[in-house]
Amino acid sequence: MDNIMRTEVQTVYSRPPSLSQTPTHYCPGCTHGIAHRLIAEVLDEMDIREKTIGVAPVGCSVFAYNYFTFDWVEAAHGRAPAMATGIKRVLPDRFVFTYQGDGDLASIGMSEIMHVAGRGENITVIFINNAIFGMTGGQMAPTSLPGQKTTTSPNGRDVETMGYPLHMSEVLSRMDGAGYVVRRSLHDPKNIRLAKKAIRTAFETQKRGLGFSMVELLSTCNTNWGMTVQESLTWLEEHMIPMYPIQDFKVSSGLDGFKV
Amino acid sequence: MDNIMRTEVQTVYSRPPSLSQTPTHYCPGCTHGIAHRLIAEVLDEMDIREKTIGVAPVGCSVFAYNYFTFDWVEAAHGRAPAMATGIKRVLPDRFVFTYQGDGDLASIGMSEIMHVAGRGENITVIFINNAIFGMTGGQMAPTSLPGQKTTTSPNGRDVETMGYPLHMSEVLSRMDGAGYVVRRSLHDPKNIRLAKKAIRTAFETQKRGLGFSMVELLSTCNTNWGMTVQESLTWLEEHMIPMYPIQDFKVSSGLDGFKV
Amino acid sequence: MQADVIFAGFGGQGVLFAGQVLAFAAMDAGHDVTWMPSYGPEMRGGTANCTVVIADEEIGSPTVKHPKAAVVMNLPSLDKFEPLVTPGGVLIVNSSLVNRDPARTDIIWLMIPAQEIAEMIGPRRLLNMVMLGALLDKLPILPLKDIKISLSAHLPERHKKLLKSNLDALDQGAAFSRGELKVEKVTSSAQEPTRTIAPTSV
Amino acid sequence: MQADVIFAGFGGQGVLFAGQVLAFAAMDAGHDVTWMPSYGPEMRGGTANCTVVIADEEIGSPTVKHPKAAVVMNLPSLDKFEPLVTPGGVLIVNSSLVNRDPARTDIIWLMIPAQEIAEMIGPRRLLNMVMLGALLDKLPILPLKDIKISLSAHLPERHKKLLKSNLDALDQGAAFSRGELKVEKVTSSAQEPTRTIAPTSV
Amino acid sequence: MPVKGWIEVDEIFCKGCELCINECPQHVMALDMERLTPKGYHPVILTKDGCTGCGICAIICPEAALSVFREAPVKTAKTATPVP
Amino acid sequence: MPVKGWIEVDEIFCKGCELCINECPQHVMALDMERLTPKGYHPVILTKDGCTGCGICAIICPEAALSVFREAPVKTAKTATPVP
Amino acid sequence: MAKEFLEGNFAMAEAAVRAGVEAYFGYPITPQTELLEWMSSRMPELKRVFLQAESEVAAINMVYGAACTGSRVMTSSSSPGVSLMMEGLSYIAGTEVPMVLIDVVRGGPGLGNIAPSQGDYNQLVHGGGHGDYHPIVLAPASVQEAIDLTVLAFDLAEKYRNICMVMADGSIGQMMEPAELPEMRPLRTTTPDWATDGCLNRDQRILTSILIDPTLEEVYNHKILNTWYRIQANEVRYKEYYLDDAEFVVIGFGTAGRIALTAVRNARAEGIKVGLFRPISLSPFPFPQIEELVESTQGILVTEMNTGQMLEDVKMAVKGRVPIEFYARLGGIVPYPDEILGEIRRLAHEPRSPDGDPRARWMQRLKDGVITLS
Amino acid sequence: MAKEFLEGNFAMAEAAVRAGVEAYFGYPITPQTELLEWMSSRMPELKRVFLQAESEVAAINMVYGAACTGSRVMTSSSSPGVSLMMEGLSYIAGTEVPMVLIDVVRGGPGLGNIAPSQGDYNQLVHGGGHGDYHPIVLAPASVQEAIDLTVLAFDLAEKYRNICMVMADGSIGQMMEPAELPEMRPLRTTTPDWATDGCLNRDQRILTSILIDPTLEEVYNHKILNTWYRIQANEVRYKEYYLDDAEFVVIGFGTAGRIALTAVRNARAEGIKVGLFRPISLSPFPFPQIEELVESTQGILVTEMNTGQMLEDVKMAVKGRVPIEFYARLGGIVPYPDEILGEIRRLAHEPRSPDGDPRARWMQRLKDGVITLS
Ligand SMILES: Cc1ncc(C[n+]2csc(CCOP(=O)(O)OP(=O)(O)O)c2C)c(N)n1
Ligand SMILES: Cc1ncc(C[n+]2csc(CCOP(=O)(O)OP(=O)(O)O)c2C)c(N)n1
Ligand code: SF4
Ligand code: SF4
Ligand code: SF4
Ligand code: SF4
Ligand code: SF4
Ligand code: SF4
Ligand SMILES: [Mg+2]
Ligand SMILES: [Mg+2]
Repeated sequence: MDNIMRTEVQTVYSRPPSLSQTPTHYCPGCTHGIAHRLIAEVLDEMDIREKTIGVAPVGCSVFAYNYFTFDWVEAAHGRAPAMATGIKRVLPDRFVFTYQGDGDLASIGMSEIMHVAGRGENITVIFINNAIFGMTGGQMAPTSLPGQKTTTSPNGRDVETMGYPLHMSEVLSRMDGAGYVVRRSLHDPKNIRLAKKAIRTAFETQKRGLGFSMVELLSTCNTNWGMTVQESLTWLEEHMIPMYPIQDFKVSSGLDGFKV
Repeated sequence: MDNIMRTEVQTVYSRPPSLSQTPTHYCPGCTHGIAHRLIAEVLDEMDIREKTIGVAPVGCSVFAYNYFTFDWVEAAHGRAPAMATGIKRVLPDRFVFTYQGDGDLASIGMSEIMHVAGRGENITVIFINNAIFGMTGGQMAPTSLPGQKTTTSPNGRDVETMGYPLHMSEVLSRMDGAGYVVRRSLHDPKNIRLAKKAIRTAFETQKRGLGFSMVELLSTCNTNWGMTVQESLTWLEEHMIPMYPIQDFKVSSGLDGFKV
Repeated sequence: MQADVIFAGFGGQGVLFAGQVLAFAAMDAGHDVTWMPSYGPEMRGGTANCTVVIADEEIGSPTVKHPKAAVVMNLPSLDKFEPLVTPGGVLIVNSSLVNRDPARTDIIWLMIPAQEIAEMIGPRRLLNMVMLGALLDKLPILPLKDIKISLSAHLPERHKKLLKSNLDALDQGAAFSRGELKVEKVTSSAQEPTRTIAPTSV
Repeated sequence: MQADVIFAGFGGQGVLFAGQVLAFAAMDAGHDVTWMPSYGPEMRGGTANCTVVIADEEIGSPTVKHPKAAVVMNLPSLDKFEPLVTPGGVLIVNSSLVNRDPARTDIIWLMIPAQEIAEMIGPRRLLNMVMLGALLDKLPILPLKDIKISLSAHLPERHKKLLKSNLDALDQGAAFSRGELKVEKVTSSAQEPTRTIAPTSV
Repeated sequence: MPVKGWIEVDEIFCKGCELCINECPQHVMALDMERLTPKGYHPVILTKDGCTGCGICAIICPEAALSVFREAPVKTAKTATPVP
Repeated sequence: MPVKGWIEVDEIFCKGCELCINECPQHVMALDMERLTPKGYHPVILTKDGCTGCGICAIICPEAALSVFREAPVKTAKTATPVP
Repeated sequence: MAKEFLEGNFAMAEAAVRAGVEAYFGYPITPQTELLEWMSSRMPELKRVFLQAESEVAAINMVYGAACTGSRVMTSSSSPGVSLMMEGLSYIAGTEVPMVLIDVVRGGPGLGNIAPSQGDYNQLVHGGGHGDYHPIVLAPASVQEAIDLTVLAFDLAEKYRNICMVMADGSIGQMMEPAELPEMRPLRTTTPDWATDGCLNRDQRILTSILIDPTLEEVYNHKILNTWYRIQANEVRYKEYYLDDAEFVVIGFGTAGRIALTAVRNARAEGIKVGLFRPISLSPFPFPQIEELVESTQGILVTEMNTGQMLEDVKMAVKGRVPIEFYARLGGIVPYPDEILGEIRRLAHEPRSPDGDPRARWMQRLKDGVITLS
Repeated sequence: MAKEFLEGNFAMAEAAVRAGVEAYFGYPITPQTELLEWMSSRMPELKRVFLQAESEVAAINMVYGAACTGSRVMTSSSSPGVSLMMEGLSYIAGTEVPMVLIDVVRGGPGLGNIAPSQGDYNQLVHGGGHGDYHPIVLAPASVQEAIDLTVLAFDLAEKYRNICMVMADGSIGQMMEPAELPEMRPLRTTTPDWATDGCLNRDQRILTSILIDPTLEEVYNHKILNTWYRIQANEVRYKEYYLDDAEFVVIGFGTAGRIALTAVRNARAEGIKVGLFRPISLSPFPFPQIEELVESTQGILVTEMNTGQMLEDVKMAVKGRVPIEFYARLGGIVPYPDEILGEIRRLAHEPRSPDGDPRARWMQRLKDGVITLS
């Protein structure tokens, strides 16, 4: 038997069409970029790029809209969920998502995020928790860890006077309007794969009209954490995950049987 | 044996000194007044009237300050927790409490209440949940029940479009800064007694520096519910309690052994 | 024509609606008309009043300091508005709740036990129509029948079953004013506000 | 005396600090002085510059369009500021990252391989002091020794161990300017920005 | 032997809401339809004997309009505390 | 028989963050210290044979700077999908 | 449509509905709650969007989002609630998306009270949010005008891609008058070419208020300033009464203006040749028209329900060329025509000077007891 | 104290500390973050209160609460953050509690950018929150002035129980200059007689902004207006340069003003008799001083880093009696002295008229390419 094996070139990965040709402004190694890529991949796989409207936050990802090829609006700091509500209510058949940092979502935007969850607003939220205000140069966020040094907690976050880390996924998943609320991490390929599945499921939640969906993504900020890129991944894994466990907090029964 | 029993007049109840001599403006039978009375009784029993500063909300209880004999400030709608924070931080040895309705606390004031809880701000919150915006004439509150008719949900609250009732005690008790979070009701003497004990415990929490304390009080609004006073008590018992169970959601271990 | 009437009393006495009925009728009769409410500073059980201005040209002010007529349903309103009615004007007083006669001599006034008359016809809250009927007798800005037609047209659906008694109340008020109806004032002294008003909202 | 100098380059090249050192020294020498930063619109790795104005009366504008001198650390800054230096002024160019000579003939300019000189002394980031040294040679607004005293006084505590090399860098820059130091330019072509700047914050 | 109790109603405060009436375990309270408070409400009164001074009416009164007293054997007398 | 794979680096995007280098299971990646991208970074390159086209580098790349290809037996060839 | 007897709040709500508003987001506040309440039943009935937002901050940002899709969209509130919208309004101005805001103004500052006031003039017309931008502000003086201006507000907002506000003092919101509602317009069928509604068959669109490069922000500022000049040129609105032979002019807007009308008539009856100029567009303000008035006028009386916020604009137009006097009621008090009549008499009969500060003179009269407030 | 080389943001923070500020509440925003960051380490060190609030809305209401206790208290922010404080500021004005706000202004509207601007003039000076009230607004033009005015702000706020703001354009916040910090003042030892700090041994006190009875609200409005007149009479601040023999006057505040100073000097060097008038208190605005200037002036050039917001106030003072020209850079751009020098030359040498709209002329010059922006 002549065993000649014919081969062919396969594309294992190429830049998804939902990403634009603009290089990001993120610091090298910042995992914001990974989150962007995953969103783009999911929208392309679902073939909903042309039906999607993104809502950018104020934070390092303020220019997120430059890095995608679909429609975006840019919200006031913390108000992306309200803006998304306005869009989704008038265009219920579009996919509307917000992309928000922890300062944006958990500090100034607390009210808006709580209420979209409470109302079961049929939008998706991608929540980048990097335990810091990245854009403004490293101030304490509500998600900063106890003892974490930031420019506004120069001696480390003292929970007695500066408050305790907020667990947004835990809290939001308690709202009756929540359809899908999970936490994932971006610090290694395995977790990135899981993060992508979660984003896919979140958009599926929206597609099925199951209410509020959110994927919290643990993310790094090597610049403001004052670390190398590699150190920041390790710090995330060793310090953030124990505080913010990777977990499914709410999965609507309407997703039963959905597999990514 | 000559059994002559001498008797003496005992005062079982009299108006507590912390209440002023001003009649309230509340509708007859409104349970706001009961909450006022309980606060006054507790402050007098603890003998802290002269060390207490109340923060009034915008809502039917906007004039609460007229009905007490200690210092009060009047906050912007929903911002009482922030104002209380400002006061407590500069006067940490005073007792500072807010008195807030459900519109004030759970609608517009969501962010402020979440963050004082998250920070473990050492203040006490008396939260009057009457499932409606009383003062402005009966609009839907975040706490209105599914199907409840209000002037902005004329066909009854449709949870799909108007959102789900918010369970503030449940949510706030999840914040790490919470020292004491319980729900009580004002619809009958037994529950009123329990409510008073809870208020006493909440102020004890503050006294001991155990962080954020809140007593949610289920309350009636016969006027805007469109009921008689008696009907409103029944409605509370039959409809609100199943949705908002009377329960202790968080009791700090620092209160172990504290008995009222 | 230019006429301005203030209706004043406790919230819940139908003060505002009485003014609206007059305004409706004026509009239906082709006049320009404004209706402007005003609430006292008290939080509840407080006073409320409304001013109705009727004219044949574009109305300027919807408020007047010195109205042609005042319809007052309680003592504070009498105290407040008696001095303000223009000389020659009309003052209708709900004697069921007011123990004193007006002191003015340069105006036409009427003490009418509106509550008792109302209770003869039906629920006490018809008192506002009784007083309106009396007003129109003393100040015939519009024929009573026009008022009745407008009332029939504008009475909210859910109150339609009370239409007949409302019309009766208008008639009886007018009749009392004409001296055709004698009524004993039965309720004693104190003023009894109604109790359905929520706090002023801020 | 009135002198104004612009320091420009990529963020991270020590542009802002070089200006501050000059400003410190001017202040210590009893002059009035302003230091005003400006950041390019790029989010990171972008340009930054600062303007130092030194004078003996209350300084008006902390910005100047046409500075007496410019110290440029990369090509975009050369492109931008070469045309702006006042005639007779001074332009110091970091030849380590810039491949072309200035074209102006009415100013004094110097191409200095500041990066290579810095690396002779210590870390590459001393290049800002090298260039400052050269500037002060070409435009002697202040004696180099005053600059050194001020640098010693104002260098942040955590950098004190680098004081000596900073002083050396100043000297070597001046020496190069005086033609006393010959250095081979080794780094090739492309510009290499530093990478430590977070996005512009909004 | 039932304890003898009684109440005092401060008519400045009472709004005749009837909450106390409905809760009184002895059913000895009612509105006084003959009288009006300065604010125009019918105030509550004790309509018959039998008040035990249990204080329940005061516990529910939203206006703190009620004071409650009772006659009690001297040996158990404590300093009056306003705690129902 | 190991699959033969390779990557393409789009130097417009690569920032030389080294995330891919650290994750590559075959340890075949490194920064090219000889070259700078237009933005001034050293780009990543394949430094030796052994790339399996596993795509892990692309999964972690924050800049979507990498395309990954592999040579595979024809019978298993699918339409190329950009899903790692 | 026949005239109906309508309350202002209701009338503005229904006017917006008939003008084709597709989405309403708002939060209850007296004295505009009836507007929101009417929307809560009316909009769902028409399968349009009504949402009671959790706050005014959320409401304005929901409006912002919906406006970005090219939908006709509005909110309404009263003074404290409007203050909470300032950041959102500045963003909207920075993005050039059209929207309508109705402010039913009440007594302030702070929580103040719920009685009618014109105390938000400066906030709406001059200040408000951060940065350079100019909303259109229309001030109705009757229920009919409230209807007409509400409809107009949508048209102007869309024509200029600008914020358009209706400033209704509390009386306009709560009074009733015969008025005619417009026909129901058909809903918008096209989408503007800037709207972010999903990029089906077209390129990406972005709506943002960031221009991180100041040179671009400067260009944007020039652009919206030019729009503002176009608006100034085309959209000034006002109403004149008895001005033909007037020696004196009263200037007032909204309720203060219509009350002044009665005073003017009464003064005419006394033989005083006085007219009324009532600005309808407060922004753009009728500067040229008032400048022109100055030519033929011996004195101006400005009357407002605030401490003289529009007075400043009148002074700007008058440039000290004729005497101005000022009269105001504050904090929720609506003046009577008699009070204004008294001021007209004073203006006509007492010595006048174009110098000095009309507001200071008014305060002095108050202090001296020349004016007694009732 | 000796002069140190200080950054504006830092200097204002430390000046507040030395003026005895007891509590700081704020939220990060560029370009004022360094101020907050300094407070975050400095205040706890001194056992005073620093709290990073969750938002500007929370920050201003924390300030409100702390101010009610009679404490010296402040916040700081930049444009969008200041917009979020408008409701709170109106409440504070309605309660007459003193507090200090520093606004380090950036390019707007909306998110805009982070470069220096003066676009919040109207918001701070004229509009802002709802209702009738007047904050004091001080505009430093140097780091030293930023220090001095910060200290003064606390004193004025307390003297008049009024809001006092420091409006520092972004350049003032970020530039460095030699400046002298004041000595550390001892902290307040007494409590004002209106403070709600617990009623130990005294009667109850209430601090509120509600006056539900309009007649009382009217009285309150009169009261704070009278305070405002006292402030106007006593607290006008400005600086004059080369005005003695000036035929022309440049008017500009903050950074625009100091840049103009260089232009003025250069123009003098060319023989143009020009001076500079730099308002320091923007509110109260130096109206009388500018009115007086008009007497001796042939022309005025107003220069700002906004679209002419202060220009309106200058026009108000000038009343059309001398020609005014206008020049501005917008959206985060700081002008060069040369640009202003060019405008001074034009003013001195070209035909002038007191009529027309200076801003429109400036826009026309831009359109015509007479002005080229660099
Ligand atoms: C109203 C307002 N307040 C403050 C800011 C300043 N600001 C911009 S981004 C930011 C925090 C960003 O942190 P986060 O949301 O965690 O995003 P990251 O940069 O970490 O991704 C702040 C405070 C602003 N732009 N607007
Ligand atoms: C900023 C602002 N928005 C809205 C209002 C109007 N308002 C006053 S009270 C209130 C709701 C009150 O409801 P709740 O807090 O439940 O108190 P209740 O009257 O039911 O006791 C509203 C919306 C306001 N005063 N300020
Ligand atoms: S500052 Fe932090 S979050 Fe922002 S781009 Fe850099 S690494 Fe990422
Ligand atoms: S409206 Fe409702 S909450 Fe308000 S006083 Fe009346 S019953 Fe109580
Ligand atoms: S509960 Fe109190 S207010 Fe109500 S009727 Fe009884 S005594 Fe009067
Ligand atoms: S004390 Fe007890 S028994 Fe007496 S009236 Fe009150 S509830 Fe009734
Ligand atoms: S992960 Fe991406 S950006 Fe980073 S070095 Fe690799 S290819 Fe370049
Ligand atoms: S595809 Fe796999 S083996 Fe090849 S370079 Fe990437 S990570 Fe390494
Ligand atoms: Mg973050
Ligand atoms: Mg409520």
